[in-house]
Amino acid sequence: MSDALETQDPVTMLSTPIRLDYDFTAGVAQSRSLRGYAEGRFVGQRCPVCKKVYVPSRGSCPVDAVPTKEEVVLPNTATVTTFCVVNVPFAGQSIEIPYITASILLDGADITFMGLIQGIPADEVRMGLRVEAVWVPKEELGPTLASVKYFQPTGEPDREISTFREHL
Amino acid sequence: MSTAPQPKQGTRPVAIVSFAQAPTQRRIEQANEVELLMPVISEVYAQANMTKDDVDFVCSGSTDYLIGGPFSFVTALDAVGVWPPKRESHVEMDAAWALYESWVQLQEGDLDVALVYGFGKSSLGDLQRILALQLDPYTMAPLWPDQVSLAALQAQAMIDRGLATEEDFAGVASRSRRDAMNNPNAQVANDLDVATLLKEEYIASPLRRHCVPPLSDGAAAMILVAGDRAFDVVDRPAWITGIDHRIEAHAFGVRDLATSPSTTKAAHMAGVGEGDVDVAEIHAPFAHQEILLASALGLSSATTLNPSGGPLAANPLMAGGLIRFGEAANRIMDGTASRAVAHATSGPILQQNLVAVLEAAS
Amino acid sequence: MAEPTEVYTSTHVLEYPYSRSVGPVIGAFLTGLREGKIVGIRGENGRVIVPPTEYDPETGAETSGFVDVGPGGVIETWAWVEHPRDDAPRSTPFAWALVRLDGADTALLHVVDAASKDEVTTGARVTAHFLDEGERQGRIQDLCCFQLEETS
Amino acid sequence: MNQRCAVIGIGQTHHKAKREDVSIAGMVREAARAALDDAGMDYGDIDAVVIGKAPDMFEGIMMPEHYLAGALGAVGKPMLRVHTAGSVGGSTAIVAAHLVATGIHKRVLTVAFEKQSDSDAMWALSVPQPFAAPLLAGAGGYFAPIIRAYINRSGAPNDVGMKVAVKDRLHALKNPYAHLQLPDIDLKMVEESIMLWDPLHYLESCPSSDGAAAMVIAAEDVATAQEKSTGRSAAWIHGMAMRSEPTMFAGRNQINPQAGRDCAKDVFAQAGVTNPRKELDCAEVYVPFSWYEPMWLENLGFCDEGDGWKLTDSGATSLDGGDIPWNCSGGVLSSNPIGASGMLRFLEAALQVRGMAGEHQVADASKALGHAYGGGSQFFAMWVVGSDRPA
Repeated sequence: MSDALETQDPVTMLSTPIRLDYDFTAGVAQSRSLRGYAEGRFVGQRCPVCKKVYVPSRGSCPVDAVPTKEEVVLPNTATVTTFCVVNVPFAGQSIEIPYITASILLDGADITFMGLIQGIPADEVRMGLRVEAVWVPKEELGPTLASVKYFQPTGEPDREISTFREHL
Repeated sequence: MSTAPQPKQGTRPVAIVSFAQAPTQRRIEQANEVELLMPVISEVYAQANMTKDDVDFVCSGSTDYLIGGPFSFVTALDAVGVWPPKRESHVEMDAAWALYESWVQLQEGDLDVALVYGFGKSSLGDLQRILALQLDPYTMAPLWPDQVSLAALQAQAMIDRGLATEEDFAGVASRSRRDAMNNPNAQVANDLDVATLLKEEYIASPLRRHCVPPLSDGAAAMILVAGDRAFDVVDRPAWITGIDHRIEAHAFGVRDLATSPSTTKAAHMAGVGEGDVDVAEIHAPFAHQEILLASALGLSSATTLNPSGGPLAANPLMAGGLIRFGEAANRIMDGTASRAVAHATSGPILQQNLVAVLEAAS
Repeated sequence: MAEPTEVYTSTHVLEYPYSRSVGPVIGAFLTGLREGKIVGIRGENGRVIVPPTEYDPETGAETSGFVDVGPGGVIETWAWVEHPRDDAPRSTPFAWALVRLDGADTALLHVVDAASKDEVTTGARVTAHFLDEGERQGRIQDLCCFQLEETS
Repeated sequence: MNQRCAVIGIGQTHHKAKREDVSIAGMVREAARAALDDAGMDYGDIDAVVIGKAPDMFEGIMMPEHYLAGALGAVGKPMLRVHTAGSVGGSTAIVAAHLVATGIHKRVLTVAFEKQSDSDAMWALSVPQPFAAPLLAGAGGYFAPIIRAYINRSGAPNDVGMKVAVKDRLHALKNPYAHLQLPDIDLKMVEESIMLWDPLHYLESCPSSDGAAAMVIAAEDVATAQEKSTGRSAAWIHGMAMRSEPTMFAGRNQINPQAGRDCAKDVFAQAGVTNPRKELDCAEVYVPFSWYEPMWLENLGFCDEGDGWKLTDSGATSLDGGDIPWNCSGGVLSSNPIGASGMLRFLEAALQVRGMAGEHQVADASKALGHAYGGGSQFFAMWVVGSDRPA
């Protein structure tokens, strides 16, 4: 028999750090879309079947499962369709809490994406708020949505919620 | 008028009616997962003269660790267009098991058509390191054993048992690569004899470079149809007349590595030995495993093994097993075989094995 | 429509410091290693399983009764690595091996230290070689390798 | 379903923030062993094993079914591993049940687990991916804006979510397996907890748990025989359904997803349920954030669109006097071993109709819904179980 269990200080935990290195590729279609960010503009893609404009786009229409090759340059202006005040610290966070993340519907786009709202007190952010993108300085632009620093209010009147009910 | 043969398992005959795969490459940089899958899925629809609206059930096989992020199967769904909402499922296994889950679903009788697909890119990460994470996390994975060395343990056990020689391994590789010259989707195709191959150096003895599968990026898709409707799609559907899968113990030191009891059991359940086998597509990533598996499957020398070139010619992880089913089905559909065996494996050194018999209607 | 001049690629690191609770059975094995010995457990039919698990690996039945095994054993199968990978347990040529320790009924995956491939054979006797006491932490690496026994 | 089948064995672990006393296999076996004991069976009686869990990165084991094959007595048997994001526990049970309903197997063991304390759940889910949008807010940050839109659209008072949070934690006090045990829980406690993702307070969010769930699903003849030999009744499966839709597309209704509505319609049609609020005795529904109770009440057809919050507000979903108690076990808000959370919903529904739910039993429950969802509210799995054999 073994006396392994009779020790005063049995091993109960095991540390097994794991590191894996990857070399990603964005693929052709997504790279086209990402290049827009590197150039400081939003480039959406239109589905040839349903005609909806996707931004950001991974290169396909999720409904029709076809490549979205037609590019559409979209403006910097957008509407906040809904939002959340984030007050939770988590790993990898780069912004001071609390902050506002919002569903951003670019003018001319048919889907929203999450964006950061600044330049307005948290308790004044509202559904329907009109905002515009503020990009990082030109020398910091890259092929990533992180090229958009944040969105700030334009001062235009809010959009009626009923006009964007289809878009959260 | 042909009638669908009665399957050994289940009650409803199910057939493979179309199959497509992306030409396998070492690194497909031009396409993300969705771009890799979209043309393949379009092609299986085109072959079957169907659209996504004809599909009643969708099932895929993939693993998050190849891409290094959670939920890779979720974004891949953009290549399928599951709208209006569909019955859909995913196995974190080779897509051959997605085929199995689809076959089970089709037994229910209230749905007739399933789309199965799998995808995997080995080029994004260090595959040897990634696959070490399949091992027992307490006593094996911390040593980071690579899968070539683990496979070599099995090959050595075969040699010690007198079941095969290094010349035999080279023979499998030589034949596979020569056959691959007729396969436009293969990645490694050449005409090198055994003597030439035996001059290569060992990666982990007794395995030389030619005994080891290439690193591959790839994807494959397939359509299954239940019942006589399959005859409306294709003249010679590849009927799944028997299918079964089994798993073995995980610890290598518990198993007899020179045998594959899970394959033998699955083959028995699938009825492999109940008739002549014209063609077998065997998911043997390492050369010695073809010899081991052909024996475990109970195949005779009359069976043509891996006419596609097999995994030694192209080995996209998570799609590789499904491709064996597709290649075997193609031999039925094109009339060169009337009874074929398809085999898929999952896990370290053949831990889990799936076997099916595919037949043409008589 | 302009085709892109480039496809964007990017490196990506997936890294977590996993910290695993091991439970009483694997815990006993790791505790044993820290003390410079190897512990197995009895499974169904009394056979001794190494490394020990809470279950008989072939039937799922509960296991019970720790047993000291080794430090000697026999190579059941092996694979010589002439050019070790960066993450291999040894930086010089070595063999991976399944070693059945004296008193055990199953084999353990580990490495065999040898000067050359010619020295390693199936059936060869080996002995466990541990890190020095102060370096052992209760992990599989505490058993740093197996060494071939001198043959007379 | 081609053949009748039933749940005859149920097991789960005590769910905790960190199970420091077991290995992963040890933890999973606790649930499996309990389910087998309940069924009057051993590993050797089982024909096949179906296992599910959420992303492999939680534990850092790729395709852990291989490592767990021996632990679950699967050697020599078929073993399947399902992964459908948060709905996986439900999907896994359904895949297992199909193996029996189609007559392929007679006795299937199905298991789901998560031991996320081995890593850190938040980390494993928030791996920043190259080229993806920068991650701003975690899981709550994804769902909170949708909840805000629901509140706006339905005109619900702001405290409905907090009422769900209190109700489910009161239920959890009656369930010894539940992770969160908050004897002093009340509206004030929820309101005073930190507002993590406005409009969601800390106590309106699910915890992160280690835990496992298991069931034995058997064919009719086996179930009948085991009912006799164990003296414990079976939970008969009256319907099961799965539906998926894409994560993001133009015009997607994220508040009331079509896939959820279609899935509910399908499962209720199979079970012959035309009015779920009236005809079901209780429901175990995947509610990881409080407001998903009123949202799913509408999505699943327990009431008209816009009225879900009224049911919650009126106490209809409470075990204490409600006519359609939801999440009597305490729900996901009280225990959340992610990969197992969906199976726990399915399992708790079965416990109820077997009359084995102990202190959180609904009197004379004879028909119940088990529900799971995952991804961006896009994957749905549901079953209806009953104490009677289906027609």
